[in-house]
Amino acid sequence: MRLATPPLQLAGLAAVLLLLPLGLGDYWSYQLALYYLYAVAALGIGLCWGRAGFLPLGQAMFFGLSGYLSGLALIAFEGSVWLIVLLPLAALASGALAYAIGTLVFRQRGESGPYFSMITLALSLLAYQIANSWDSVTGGFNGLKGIPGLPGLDSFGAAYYVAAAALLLALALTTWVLRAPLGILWAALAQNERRLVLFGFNSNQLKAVAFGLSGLLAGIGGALYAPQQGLVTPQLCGFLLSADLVIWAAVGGRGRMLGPVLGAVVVGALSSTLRVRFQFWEVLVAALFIAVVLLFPQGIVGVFAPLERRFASRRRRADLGAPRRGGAQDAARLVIDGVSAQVGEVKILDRLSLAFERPGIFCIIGPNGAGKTSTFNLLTGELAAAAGRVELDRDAVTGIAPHRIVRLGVGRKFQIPTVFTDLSIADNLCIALWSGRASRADLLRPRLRRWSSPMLAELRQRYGFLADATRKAAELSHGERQILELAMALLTEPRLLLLDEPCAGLSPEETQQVIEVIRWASRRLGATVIVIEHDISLVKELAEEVYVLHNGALLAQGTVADIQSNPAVQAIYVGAQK
Amino acid sequence: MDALLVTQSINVVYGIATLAILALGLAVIFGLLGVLNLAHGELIMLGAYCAWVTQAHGWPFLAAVPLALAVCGALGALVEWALIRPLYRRPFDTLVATWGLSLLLRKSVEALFGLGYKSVSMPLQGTVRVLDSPYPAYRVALIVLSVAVLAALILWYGRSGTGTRIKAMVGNPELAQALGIPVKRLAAGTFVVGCCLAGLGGVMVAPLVPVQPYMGLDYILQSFFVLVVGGLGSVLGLLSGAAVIGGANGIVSALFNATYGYFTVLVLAILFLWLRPRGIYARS
Amino acid sequence: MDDSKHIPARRSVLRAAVGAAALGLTPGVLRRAQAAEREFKIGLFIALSGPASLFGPTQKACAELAAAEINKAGGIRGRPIKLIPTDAGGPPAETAKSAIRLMLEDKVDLFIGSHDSATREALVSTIKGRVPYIYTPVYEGGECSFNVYCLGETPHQQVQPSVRWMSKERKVKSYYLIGDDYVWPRKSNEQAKKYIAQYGGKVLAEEYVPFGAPNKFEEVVTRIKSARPDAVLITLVGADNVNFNRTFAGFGLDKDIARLSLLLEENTLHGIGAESSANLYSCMGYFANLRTPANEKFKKAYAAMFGDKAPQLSTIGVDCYAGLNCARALFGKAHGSSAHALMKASEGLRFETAAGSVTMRGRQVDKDMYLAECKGTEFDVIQTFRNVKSGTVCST
Amino acid sequence: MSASLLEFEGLVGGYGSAPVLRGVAGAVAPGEVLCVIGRNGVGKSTLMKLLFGYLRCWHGSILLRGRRIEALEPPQRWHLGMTYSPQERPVFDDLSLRDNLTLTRGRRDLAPFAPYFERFPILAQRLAQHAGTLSGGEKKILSFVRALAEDQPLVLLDEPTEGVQWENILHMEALIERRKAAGAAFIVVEQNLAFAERVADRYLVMDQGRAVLAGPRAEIGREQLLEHLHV
Repeated sequence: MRLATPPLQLAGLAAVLLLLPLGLGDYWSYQLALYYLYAVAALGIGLCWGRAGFLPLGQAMFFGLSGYLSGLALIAFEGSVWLIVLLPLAALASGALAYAIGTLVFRQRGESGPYFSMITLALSLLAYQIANSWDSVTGGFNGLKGIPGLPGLDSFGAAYYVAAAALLLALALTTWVLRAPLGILWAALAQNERRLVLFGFNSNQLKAVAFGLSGLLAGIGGALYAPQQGLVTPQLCGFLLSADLVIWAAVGGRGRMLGPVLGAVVVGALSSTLRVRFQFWEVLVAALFIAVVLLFPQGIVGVFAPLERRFASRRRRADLGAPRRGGAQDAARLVIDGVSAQVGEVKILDRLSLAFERPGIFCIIGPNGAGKTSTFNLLTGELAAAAGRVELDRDAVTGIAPHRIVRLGVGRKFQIPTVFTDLSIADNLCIALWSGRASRADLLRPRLRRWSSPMLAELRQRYGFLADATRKAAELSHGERQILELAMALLTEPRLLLLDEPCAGLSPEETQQVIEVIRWASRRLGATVIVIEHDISLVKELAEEVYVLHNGALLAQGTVADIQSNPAVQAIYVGAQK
Repeated sequence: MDALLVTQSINVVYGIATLAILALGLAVIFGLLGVLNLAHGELIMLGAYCAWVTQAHGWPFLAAVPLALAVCGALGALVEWALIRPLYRRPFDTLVATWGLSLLLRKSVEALFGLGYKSVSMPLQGTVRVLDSPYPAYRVALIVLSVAVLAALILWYGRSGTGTRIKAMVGNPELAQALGIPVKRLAAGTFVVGCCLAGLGGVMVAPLVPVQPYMGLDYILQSFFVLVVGGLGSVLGLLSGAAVIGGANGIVSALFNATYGYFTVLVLAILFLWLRPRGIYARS
Repeated sequence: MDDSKHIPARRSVLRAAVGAAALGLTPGVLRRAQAAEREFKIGLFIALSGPASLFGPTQKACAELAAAEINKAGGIRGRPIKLIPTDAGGPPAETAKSAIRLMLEDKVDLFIGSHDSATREALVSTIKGRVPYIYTPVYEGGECSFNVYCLGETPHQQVQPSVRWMSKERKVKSYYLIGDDYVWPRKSNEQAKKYIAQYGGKVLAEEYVPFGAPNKFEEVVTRIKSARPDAVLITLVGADNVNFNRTFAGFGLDKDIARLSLLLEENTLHGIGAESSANLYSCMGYFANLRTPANEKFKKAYAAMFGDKAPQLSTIGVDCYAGLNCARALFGKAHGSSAHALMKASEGLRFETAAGSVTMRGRQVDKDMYLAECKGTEFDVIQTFRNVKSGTVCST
Repeated sequence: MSASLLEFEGLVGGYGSAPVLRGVAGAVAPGEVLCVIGRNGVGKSTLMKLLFGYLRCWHGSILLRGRRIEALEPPQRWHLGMTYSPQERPVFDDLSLRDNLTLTRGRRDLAPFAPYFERFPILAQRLAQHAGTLSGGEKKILSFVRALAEDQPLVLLDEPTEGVQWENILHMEALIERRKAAGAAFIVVEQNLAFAERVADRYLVMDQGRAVLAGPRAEIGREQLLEHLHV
């Protein structure tokens, strides 16, 4: 899905928002102003849920927090210029809190499923009770009253433009972030977190940032709500507003930027119009809501997705050269020394020792359950070693987080191609390019999506389809996906490249192409390439040296010829016999 | 003082028992099927209304049980077919859809019976002496009944063929199919049973609480917390969860006040969700 | 700040039209915008959604009854009343929003509200006195905002006479205070503690439960049991009130400990049920089976208008009846409709409520209060306290 | 071939967008063992999943006793007389051995298992134990016994000998013979050539998603097999 809205559309929207009040009376301006603020908060939910793939259920907590803070500030410093600083600070406080919560929860176990949602929900209930009980500060149940409006801006018209401006700001902010690498990484994260980690990105931090940003957006809404309404009550932190925000995001369409906004304004306005007309308006809202979840998971806006694609720009802007990846450049020296590991009851690595001290292509073969893929998992830090140690360039890497190990220059390709199917080919390739090259600040620069590297150019030469910018990875054939993922693995310019059955499920022609690429890449990168392969004919073509694993240990090692003449190897392939 | 201590301890036990019985339905639906059913509270509410309806017709209290089972069972079957199955393996969408459902149920009941509090009179009046201090008879009965129901469930789930098949389905659905177990139908059945248990819980608490359309909201979160704290997929988990949540709430409320009790529950829930998501008694 | 003043009506109509078109609404908006200025429009805030909407039907019915009577008698300043019932059961911001609509689009002449205090605060800070606002239900007292008039029972009115009666007649020496944790119970208990001390009683404990949380009362009741008070003063509301009293009786305390509840009306009592209502008292400004001529007359008219399907009468509902009568008297007495004229006129204003006629002093109401003992699910009024002061006096 | 119990042809299928089988045909008759042989990733397990209905086949037909079954769910296929022992997660880890064995039976008595317990006494000793506590090989044995003891006319075994000690492999062979004698048909995916050579009546050799060699054991020698296993 193309989630980001180009600046042009944003400008158009701005024009609409500016002109709307002329068409509507003050009341509608006022009403819209309120829902714009809710929309800003709902936008944050769309960001987390539709983009980064986790659902916050307690956003009202952040809305309320900054609501109270800005309310207190407005009362304490009525009319002072300091408000220009204090109100943004109130919004930032919510963002900071969200980021802190996100960091804590995600770091724990990367939990971002329903349990995370439950945590945020429980937190908002807590916030509600605190706001309710802490009379001295919050004014208790009756709320914080007598909050003055923004100096000189408290007429309905002015209030409308303040809210509209906030909404546009929020939209601009999200547009920008979603078009920047950060947004792409979030989308990738939602599709296949593990894969992203193996490109060297700290997925938990990415999620925390998303949550923090959603908190900031809710904060902006709350900070302006206080002066607009002149009153902040505990309900503002409570469950019902949280639920409403989610409903609006879902109905409007969480996946696209305008979705939550549309949801908040349309559904919000609809229900407030209905509530005066007939008693059971909530039934309609609930029904509409269930219907959308069942029939249009992408919400109202999702219905227009096809149009959106039609207008998607096909032209590719001029490439920018990506910097060289940092750190050591020479081939990695890898030593696995007496490593044992097990999953549950089963021992999958049994005092395994391997060493790859020079660049070149090495093959690992062995029957099922020999521990081949487990060895790769061990190298990328996903499988914890119970005993023994793993050294990369003489440094122990046992017990280091996967994304850190990858940043040392380890690239990996899975047996089943795991590209980010919902992203365009270009974005897939970019993610690989950013790996190990992009700084944190870089992740906010949209132009990084035009990055290219000499290797990418050459790969595009070899495989035309890689140059097709807008085509989605989902539309690729199995073979093309294998190639794409291989290309992605190569673009990180790793010093240690791990390929797990790169030719699985490929036609003979495709297989030949892949073989060539691997040879070419190993020469070009001067890297250590380790390939898991069953097809001895391919092993013959590729490997300088072959390692045979059996029952989690090294059974034999040598040239293909040695291996084939080795009776022990024969035995395990032909079958157990005495 | 001594009598106070005794009664307060019974209160804690009572709190745990009610929590367990009210969370039971969700324990089946969320614990076994992994379905986040936010309409659980409304099923309890329906059960309670069944109790009131039977009373309004002058039928005996126990007549509410079959009625509740029928109502909640039928509803459960419908919901499973219309909402749960299409959204299988889409936890967030299930969450959101069942929230919509709960809204729908609340308003429908409101349309049917109005918002007024319905009071269901106690089937058992007066008090009985427990450890020679008087305690309300019906509450004692409820404790006993909860224990009985849970015990029965442990036995049935542990011994019966169906219980074993459910375990098999939960543990390894693919293999279960290889043994000819109709996983889809079994899952649907399990969901319906969960709904019926929720309804049963509603009947049991009906005489103790104000019966009105919004009552479900009080139970849904508590039930989730109980399961999360206790750990999914086992009656033991359910009990330990109820023990921690109900116990903490009861003890803190007894020692300090209800506000602190409520805070404790929320904080406990958050800590478990965060630090020990598999709960006290995690399924292997 | 309301710039629609400065532009000719035609254009504002035009705007409304465009607006309506833009939002695809029925021309209803349009018609309301150009509606005849003759009607005396009252924005009536009552709970149509949410838990409080339990009172909605009664509130609406009583307001309609009053409107019918007044219109029959020539309306307010010769203008027929038009009620615009509006939901106040949602979040305060929603209600405030409706208030803006009523001011800008419907150009209402008056607001009458029956809802919780948080919503009142929201309305007060939205209306800012531009339109008179009559707040009818029982509340915590002390509301003195510009151009706002309160009719409901205040803690002072409920507590002072009832506590005195309890101490004198029931020889109650020790009290246990239990309430929901928000402003009304706390204010009420402040008053209670004052008078309990004054009449030589003592407060054994003051306890609050979280407002809006799933509360259970076994622990509280057990504590009360061991504290052995002569009476419990209850400032719990709604479901909590029902829940507590059922638990209290369940533990068999109802025999020897009296209960005085400060927000106990017919609906709540039905929830508590006959088996749990022994030894339970309520002190309010109105009970459905009050035997005053005014109430007999009121109930006859009510029944005549709504038949036997009429929603249950209770204090919170019938206060809306008083609200409209108050409006009529106020506009009848005042010269002009300016806030100052109205506030000036309000002092000493007399008007009819369902229970009888009352006097407004300092924009609050001095009224007769009634103490009732629960008999099953009925109230038996056992004592009347004449013309009790509200205890709040606002500038006029 | 006319008497075949199960026939399949032109099978194409796989995961998501990736075709793993690119047109496979074969058949097995009562009292016959069909061994499916090939390297990893050539589609052997995928074939089994297609035959038992876990994966929908994109093209091709599967006939059981002449009846088309490719539209049926796995449980329905079981009720038509097929059973299956998967390569991965072959048992219910959180059930006892007894429950694992008696799950599909109304009664829980173990009489029918006597001949199996003779060969694998370890199962009889650990009946009360959770299957999760067994080693990989022991799980395979448990799953194997469960599948055979169901007395279904058609048994699908995916790598039954993986991680199993060789003397137990011999027991497996004997038990398969016993069921063959009773007229049961088997489709066995196997990497262990020695085992395959002893139990197979027919071979189906696969490479890159296609059947590259098929026929009676007598006609296909080890060299040909090894050539396709590339060892």
